Amino acid sequence: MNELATELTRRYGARDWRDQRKDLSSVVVDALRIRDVLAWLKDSGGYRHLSFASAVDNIERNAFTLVYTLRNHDLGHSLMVHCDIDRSNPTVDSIHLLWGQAWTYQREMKEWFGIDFPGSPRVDEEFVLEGWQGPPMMRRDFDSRKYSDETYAERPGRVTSDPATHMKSKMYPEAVP
Amino acid sequence: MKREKAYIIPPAERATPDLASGKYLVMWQGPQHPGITGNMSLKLVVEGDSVVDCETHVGYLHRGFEKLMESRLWMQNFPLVCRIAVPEPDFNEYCYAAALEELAGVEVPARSVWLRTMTLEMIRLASFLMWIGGQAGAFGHGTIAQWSVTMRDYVLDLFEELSGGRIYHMYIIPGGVRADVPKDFFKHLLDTLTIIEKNLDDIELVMFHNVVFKMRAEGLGYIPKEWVDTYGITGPNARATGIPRDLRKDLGYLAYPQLDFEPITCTKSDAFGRAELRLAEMYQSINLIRQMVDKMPSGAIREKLPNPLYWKIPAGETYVSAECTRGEYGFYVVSDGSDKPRRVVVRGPSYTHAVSVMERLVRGVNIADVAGLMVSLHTYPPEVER
Amino acid sequence: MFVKKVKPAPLANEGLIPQERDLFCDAAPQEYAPANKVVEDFWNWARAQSLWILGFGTGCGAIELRPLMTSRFDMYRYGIQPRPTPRQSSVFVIGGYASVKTLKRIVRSYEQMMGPKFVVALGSCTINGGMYWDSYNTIKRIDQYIPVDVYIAGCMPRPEALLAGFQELKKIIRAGRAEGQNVYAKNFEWYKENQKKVIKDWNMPDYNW
Amino acid sequence: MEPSLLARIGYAFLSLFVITNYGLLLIGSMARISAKVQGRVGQPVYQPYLDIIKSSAKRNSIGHGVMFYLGPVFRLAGGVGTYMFIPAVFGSVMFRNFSDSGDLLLVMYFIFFGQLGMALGAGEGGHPYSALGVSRGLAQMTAFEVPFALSIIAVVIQYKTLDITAIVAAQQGGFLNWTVATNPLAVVAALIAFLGMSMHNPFSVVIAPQEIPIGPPTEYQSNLLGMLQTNRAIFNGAKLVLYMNLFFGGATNIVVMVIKTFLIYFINVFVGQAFPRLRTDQSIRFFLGVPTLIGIASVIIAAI
Repeated sequence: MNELATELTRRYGARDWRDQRKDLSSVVVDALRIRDVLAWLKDSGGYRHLSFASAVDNIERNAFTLVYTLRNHDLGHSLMVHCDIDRSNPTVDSIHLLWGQAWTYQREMKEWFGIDFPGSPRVDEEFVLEGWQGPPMMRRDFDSRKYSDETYAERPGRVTSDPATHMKSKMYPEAVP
Repeated sequence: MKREKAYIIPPAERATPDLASGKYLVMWQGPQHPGITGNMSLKLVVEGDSVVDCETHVGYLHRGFEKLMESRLWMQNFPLVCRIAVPEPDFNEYCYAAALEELAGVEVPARSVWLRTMTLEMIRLASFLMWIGGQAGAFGHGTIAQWSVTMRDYVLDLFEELSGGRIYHMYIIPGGVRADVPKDFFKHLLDTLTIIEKNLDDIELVMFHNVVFKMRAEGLGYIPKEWVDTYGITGPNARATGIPRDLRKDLGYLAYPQLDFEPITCTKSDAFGRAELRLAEMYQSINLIRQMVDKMPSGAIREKLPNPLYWKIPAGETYVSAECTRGEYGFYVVSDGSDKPRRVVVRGPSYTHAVSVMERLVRGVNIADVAGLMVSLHTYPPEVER
Repeated sequence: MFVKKVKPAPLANEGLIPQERDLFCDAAPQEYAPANKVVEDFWNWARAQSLWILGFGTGCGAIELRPLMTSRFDMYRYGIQPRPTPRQSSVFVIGGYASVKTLKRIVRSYEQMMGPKFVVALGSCTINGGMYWDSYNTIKRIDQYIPVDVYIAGCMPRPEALLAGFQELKKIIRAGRAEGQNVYAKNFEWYKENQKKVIKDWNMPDYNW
Repeated sequence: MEPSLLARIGYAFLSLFVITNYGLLLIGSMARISAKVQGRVGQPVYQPYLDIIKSSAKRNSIGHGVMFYLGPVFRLAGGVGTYMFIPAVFGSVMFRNFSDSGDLLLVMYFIFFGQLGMALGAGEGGHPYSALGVSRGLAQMTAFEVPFALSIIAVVIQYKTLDITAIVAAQQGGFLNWTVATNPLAVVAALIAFLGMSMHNPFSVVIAPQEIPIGPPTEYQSNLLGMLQTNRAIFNGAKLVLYMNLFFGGATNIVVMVIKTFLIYFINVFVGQAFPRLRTDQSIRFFLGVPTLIGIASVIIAAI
């Protein structure tokens, strides 16, 4: 694996190579070069299978971390390629020409996070939601419970309690005042 | 890339038919349609009796699991994950539990590993049994469905005996399994396997030696070998093209390295070949379960975990995948060191099969075959939408 | 036959584009008075004995319908059978949680069914949201949007529970208390208001038959 | 002595009533038998009655124009007309219907009249599934017409008459006089066509729930559907009686009629439970293949 790490670093300035398991590693590259990295990994690196592509909302760093998980079935090794993009203006190169299913993931990310992939087919269409008017709901600052309480009528009589205090009161009644 | 671009036709670059010409009919198949798997819909553009273009519409089952998990404790998420893929909850449970154990550095006892493997194989068998009923039903052979779904029910009875749950078992928990096998469980298991094997022989006789089924299934939905990588096809759909790619062998997770089996491949990768391959995998699952019953070690079944209410998992990320009946089932879990997950991504195999591959394969197919093609790809919409 | 002879005001169908509006009906549903006691009892007996389920698996509950209609729990014994088109089916089985996108189809399919029509709601998620109580995409109680006759609690309800629920539905029908169609017609505005509050993009007729 | 016209009309209604109930019970019992094949108990035998009552007891119904309403009416007329000109029981005054005033050609015309009317009505329904089902149904009908017509021609050539009563009369006197013994090829061709005519597997793609739900009757509901169900019973009975008369020596009393028609209808279920369904093009190719050749051979045999 190390020669691949050095190769990636030499070619694309990849950093933070980390071996999670013997068959799983992760690496970070620049968002601008993500498509080149993936294309090289696919055509020359032998990582021809795209397991999934998704994003993580790191709201503290004001960044979306995209993760593309590729698998090299000959080596039996998976590689998670990360890249950080600006949260205020999320735009990444589309990889829908590299993998036939990538456009679906990009559609999903566009709808769930608001990350734009220029040129990706049907990327602006609704994917799983319909008539959604709130913000992209997978962002950390979207409160699902608040939205649900405001939107959907609830049947009276449902109580929701904090598990810790509830179990305390059940198991150690004397401990709870 | 140039070489493989030929196999990737993004929807935008397709030759979209001129709907205004009045030559085509736009027809929705689903969501209210018996010939659709689960709850999704296909927007078909048909000319005469053959499909010209297709758009898949998913999302009717979207519950926002990944969002809900971010607001629940690590252990509170546990009843949630098994609801993602209804016919095979155990793969969700295993992937989630394994990811947690890997992040938290928990070692599970040997017996629980074997019990997990046995559970996964049992649910594989159950799901395949349900699938073969659907495949026969999509071609109008109700008798097979009646038999095989009943056989699946017997497997579900075993699950009920094992875990108390019929559909959602919640048996594989982080740190091991929830309970040890009850008395006489292995005996019941072996008896049921014998019954199912006998029934599978009948099904093979009635279904696979049936000239009408051959006429319908042969040549339907042919997947060339080159698509496997470009479309991310996994599981039986990939093995049917002749590529021996089985995560149980490649990853060697759980107790599979100690078991004796070979990935089953097939040369003709049309609906009929895939059906044959899945039938062979059913026999393989039965064989594996029998092996496991013989080799099942004894000992503890669960590792002591910290108080789940205050269980903080060290920061990190991992991707755990397993070979379910449809292909690579994976969980990508990110922890930021708190008592709640930062992000959980579910990678369902149907994500590829039901959307991209379906849209690509369905063009040129007779309308009457759309349902059969959909089932032969073995798709479950819930894991597309989560 | 009708309860109120006066024709209600035509619906606006604002969701549709103008050239489509006249393609759909603009009349609100009407209440139907039951026939005289003896005839209605006989009809209710027949209705209870032949329940045709609409083949629409709206949620995970659909997974238990398949064992129900196959040879282990054979629901044909009780005169229950699946039917592929809403026009001919009389029972709508809401299989668990309903996301907003599905609710739209549920409402439309329900309105297309011919009365008297009955609704059986499976699972805790149709009763009070179940474990999706804080989800942004699933409704919490289905009876805000369509009238429900029988709830079957559990996640998932077992096939035995489903059979018991259907027997309960039969009791209700025989007693003549399954008047969901009339309830829907009477509180039509209220139901529409609830539906439109949830379904943000209302691009279908206000009442499709 | 010859009964008066009024009496004959009364007899005709009686015999229609009998054949309706018989057809309904036949459908119910066959559903039960196929349930046994599938390892189930199956619906009650009287379930078709309940379904018809339920469908007629619906409170509202949707119309799509005049033709939409006329579709089931034509279908019912086709079924009743088919039955009215066939002698249900040979030699019986009560169950001979109006067989002496109509012949085989009229009966064949009625068999297809119903389906054409249904096609018109279902097309009026405006549902795309109905249109697809209609196109499939008509295509398949034209296909299984060929072997059916050929076998009928063979029978007509053999007995040198178009009068069904005469054909039955010619078959009396033992099994060896039946058409199934004298010209078996015609019977084979006709029975294969019968599978397609009665829309059981493998020729049920017209009303297939999975492939297209559920074909022509997609839009039909409440009392129109009840009419279609009633007609299904009558039409089945009429076709069975026709086959019994043409090929299996007719029946001299009602019990023989019941036994023979039950056995003929059982062939459908027997085949239908063992096969998936064919696509439309495949079934057309099938009907125009071997069955047609068998039919031609039967005609030749009958001619020489």
